[in-house]
Amino acid sequence: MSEEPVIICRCNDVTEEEIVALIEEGITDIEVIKRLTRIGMGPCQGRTCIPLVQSIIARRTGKPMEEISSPTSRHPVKPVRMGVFAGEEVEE
Amino acid sequence: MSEEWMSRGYITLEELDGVHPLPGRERLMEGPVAIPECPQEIPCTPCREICPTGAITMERVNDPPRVDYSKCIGCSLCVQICPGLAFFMVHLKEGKARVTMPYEYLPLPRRGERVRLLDRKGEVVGEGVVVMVMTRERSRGDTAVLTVEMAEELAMVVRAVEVMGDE
Amino acid sequence: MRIERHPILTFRRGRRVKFFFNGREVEAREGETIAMALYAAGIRDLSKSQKFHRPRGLFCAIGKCSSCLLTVDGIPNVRTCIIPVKEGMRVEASEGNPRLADNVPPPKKFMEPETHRTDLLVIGGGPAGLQAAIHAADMGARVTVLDEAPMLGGQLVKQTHKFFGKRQLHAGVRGIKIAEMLIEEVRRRGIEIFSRTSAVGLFPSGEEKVVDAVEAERYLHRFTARAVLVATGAMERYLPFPGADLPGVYGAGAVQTLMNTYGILPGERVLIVGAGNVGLILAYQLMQAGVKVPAVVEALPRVGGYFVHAAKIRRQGVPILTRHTIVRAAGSGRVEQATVAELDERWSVIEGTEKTYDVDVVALSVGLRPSVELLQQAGCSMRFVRELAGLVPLRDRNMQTTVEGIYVAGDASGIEEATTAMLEGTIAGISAGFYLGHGDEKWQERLERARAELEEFRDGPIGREVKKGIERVLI
Amino acid sequence: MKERVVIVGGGIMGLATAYHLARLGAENVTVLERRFAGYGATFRTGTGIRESFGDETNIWMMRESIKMWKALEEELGHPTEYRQTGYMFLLHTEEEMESFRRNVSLQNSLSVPSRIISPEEAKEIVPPLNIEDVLGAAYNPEDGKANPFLVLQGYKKASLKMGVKIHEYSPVEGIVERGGKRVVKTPRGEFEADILINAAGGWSKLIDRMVAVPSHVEPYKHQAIKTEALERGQINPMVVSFKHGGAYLTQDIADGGVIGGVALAEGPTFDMNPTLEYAIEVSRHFTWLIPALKYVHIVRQWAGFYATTPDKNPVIGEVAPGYYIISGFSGHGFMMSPMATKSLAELIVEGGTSAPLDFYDPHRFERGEFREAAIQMG
Repeated sequence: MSEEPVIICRCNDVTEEEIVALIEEGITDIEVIKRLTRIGMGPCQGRTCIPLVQSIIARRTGKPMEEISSPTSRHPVKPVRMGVFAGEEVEE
Repeated sequence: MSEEWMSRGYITLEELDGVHPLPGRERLMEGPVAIPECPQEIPCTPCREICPTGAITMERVNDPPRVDYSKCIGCSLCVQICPGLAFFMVHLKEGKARVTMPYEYLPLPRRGERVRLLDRKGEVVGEGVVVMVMTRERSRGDTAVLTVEMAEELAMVVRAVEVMGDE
Repeated sequence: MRIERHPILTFRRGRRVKFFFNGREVEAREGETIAMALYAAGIRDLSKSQKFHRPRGLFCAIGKCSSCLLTVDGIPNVRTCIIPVKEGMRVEASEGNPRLADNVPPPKKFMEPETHRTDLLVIGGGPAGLQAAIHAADMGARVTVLDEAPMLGGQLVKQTHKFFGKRQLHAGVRGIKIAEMLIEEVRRRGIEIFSRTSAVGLFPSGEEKVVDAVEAERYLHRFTARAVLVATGAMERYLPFPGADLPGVYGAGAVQTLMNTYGILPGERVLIVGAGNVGLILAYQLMQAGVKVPAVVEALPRVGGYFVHAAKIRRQGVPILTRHTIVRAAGSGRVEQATVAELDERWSVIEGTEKTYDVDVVALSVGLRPSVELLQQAGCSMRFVRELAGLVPLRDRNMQTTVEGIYVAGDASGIEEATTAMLEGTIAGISAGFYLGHGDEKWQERLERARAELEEFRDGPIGREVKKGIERVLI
Repeated sequence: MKERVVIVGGGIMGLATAYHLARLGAENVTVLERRFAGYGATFRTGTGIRESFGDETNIWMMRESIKMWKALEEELGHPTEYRQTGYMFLLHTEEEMESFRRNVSLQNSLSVPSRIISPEEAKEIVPPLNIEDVLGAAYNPEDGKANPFLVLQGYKKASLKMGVKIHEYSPVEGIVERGGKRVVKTPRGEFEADILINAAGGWSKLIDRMVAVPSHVEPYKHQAIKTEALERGQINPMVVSFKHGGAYLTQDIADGGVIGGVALAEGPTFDMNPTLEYAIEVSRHFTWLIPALKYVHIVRQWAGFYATTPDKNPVIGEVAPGYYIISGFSGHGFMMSPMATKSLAELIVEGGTSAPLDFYDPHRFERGEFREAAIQMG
């Protein structure tokens, strides 16, 4: 059986390998990693993957976690259906 | 303190005695006596609060409980209330040992039922007989309590039981 | 796969309802969420992942991750772990990404969001939020509580073990009972409650704070409050390893939700990763439900949780393997095996120490982190603090953040436990009461007492670490 | 060219200008970015790229830019996800029909292949579209979109390779004159500049102020949203409706999620917080235009600045001796960046360019000249 991939972002199927490859290329800013791999951009809005990526960056760069930035959180902090925001009458 | 027990998940008798000296054989024969197996500094006081004779003391809420064995009347309230299920009661009687312990599994054994005896590591060390069952409803701490009779030498060894079922 | 007998819990189940999953009829009990009902019916593989088409199952079971998203009655990406099942509901795992229908009629009319005005809006009805609500209400404030789950109580509702601390702070009482007591107190005071309502934005504008919230994926509410308490609790951490995304690898909290909230057996044999309090307590709870726990593995050289929780499972025969970690989970479509191995001083796996267990569930209890999204979004100053387990808001002694009128309490302010959450909730609730212009000297004394109790509680080795962390965010 | 060039702003303007300068032989180029490269408008763009403007100069600039967009991936050696998926302006009134007929004929005269199509044809191109109140649409298949994250990364890598220095997290705190040179102060040290370029987008006026010149660029807050992933190919073109809130929306190339916004601008302001009112507004317009979107979740909402000038056309050129500006694109910076940055680099290195930079002369407002406002959306 081939080895299972190590999935970091369950929303967009981003693997640990992809993250590590970027870090090894010298890209260690989570803001850049986020936009190049699309971690944190799925429906969980980064709740699962962002801390993992932060700790991978910390481990690989030797920086303390305190120095790894945390991407901002924006409205809506949970995905919201457009029909709900729009205020469409709900068919029961 | 090396706190070896934190890497094992169980404490040895010697370590326990080092934290808080255990009652001697004479005291165990006098009548049931509470024994805390709670060596760690954690913020918890129900045992002290419920003890009707003030036998259980701790200076600060984070201190491990200490029992003044001379004041303990063997009421088992501490066994019933302890959130960590870390209080036991031991009594040596007529050449047998009686160990009182919390029990929160199903099925609850009946009085007179034979059960497997487990030590602190969960290893089977013999068999014993349940001589007292206090249900959750009757317990002051919402935890069922059993008293199990066993060979005298197991008094300070056995800390759990396993129901044998219909074998 | 529903639990019929339990030493601690009794499950009150609703009437039988039928719904459809991928066209197949599934029986559920009213009151169960979609994902829970599917689990009870033996369905663990909910959907396929985006790129690699790997099977996806539950993970957090409390509406925070994205693992249980399904199409429900035509709406894609519904968090099925928090949406209750309904008779005749059609639930589908969409093949690939959703398609937009060509013939949906355009909207006829838009309704304005339902608006509500209150003094203190409490976001999160767990131990911290409910204590705050009770105290602020007693001071005379009008209080409204929002909670995402179908029932109040936060994570207390799955804590079958008795709590530590002092008896006057409910020590020796089971978490589930404490939840019942707090809910009763809240009800008695007529505090307004919105369940199944997720706050999605917090907008401070001077004296007023506006919060928008979505009820049950359907209605938008707009709350205006003078003070807001964010008590949104925590989220479980995930651990990456090969196979970690297989159905069967769940957060420990998810296993507790299945088993203790809904009375559904999570599996037959469960390997637990992490010997903090959550992992140790979970092991005990699993045994109480009749589930086998072949081992608890812990990467640290010692148990992270309370010794007494470890001793409790150890004497019942569960090995605790310190300095061990999980190296992979494997199985076709779901977990069938998990392999663990010993770690050396440098956290590397020692070759040849692998042990494989036949298990159908791996429960991850590798720590929690504060759920702070709303605070971040609202513009509160944040800081990463290791001792508090993640990014947390700066706050003063009253639990007020850097945004006036926005308070924080409980795990959202730093991971601790339910008892400290209740005390922080008390402090935040009373402080918010004062902020709103209520309260007298007597309440000042209550506030001081809660502070003293918290101080006392934190006066041990564990609390001292927390206090070190708090010092770094105290303003 | 040996002069020390300092560019303030690490967005697409700053980095693409740096790239073109280096390509033309500038040996000493430094880019200063207050946060991370792209933090400003570049990473907040609605991603659209169109030549369907209503005036000759902007059409020319965009036609040339599109030629460059097509070749950019190869030139930078980096993916850009540039696609020509078209723009579709929905027309709801006779007046709109009339004005877009004029636009289309001007565009056609400049060899832009736009055309007016029927509502039915519009629905064929975008099947989930609501054409209930649509009289027709102006459609240009040559317009398109690209992935700003990849594009910026491409410019960044290519610039670094040619020796450009990029300092991120280096906010400019002050600019002083010393020995006839400008010295740019940052927490990471001072940078001497023979040539200083203001590419600070929405923050441009702060730099203008430090150099003590009048500024004509103001930050206007515009918001946008992104939905969860959707099956690709359903809303290929950028769909625009001025009647419905100035809405523009399309499917993002990366995951098929809908990206777009409405015209609900606030400003001038440096506030970048998304608002609830916007979420409601955008949802109402979007669910009217594409009714099936009512079932789709908004995953992100953000705000960014349109660096806006009085006539909504950019300012590109020399402001004071040795001080240049490339800003004020009023919502069109990302799309126009290839030609705009290339022509500025030519102006600086070669002293002239074939691009009609006079039109974008930074001094025009002082002379009381206002260009015809560019068609703007969002």
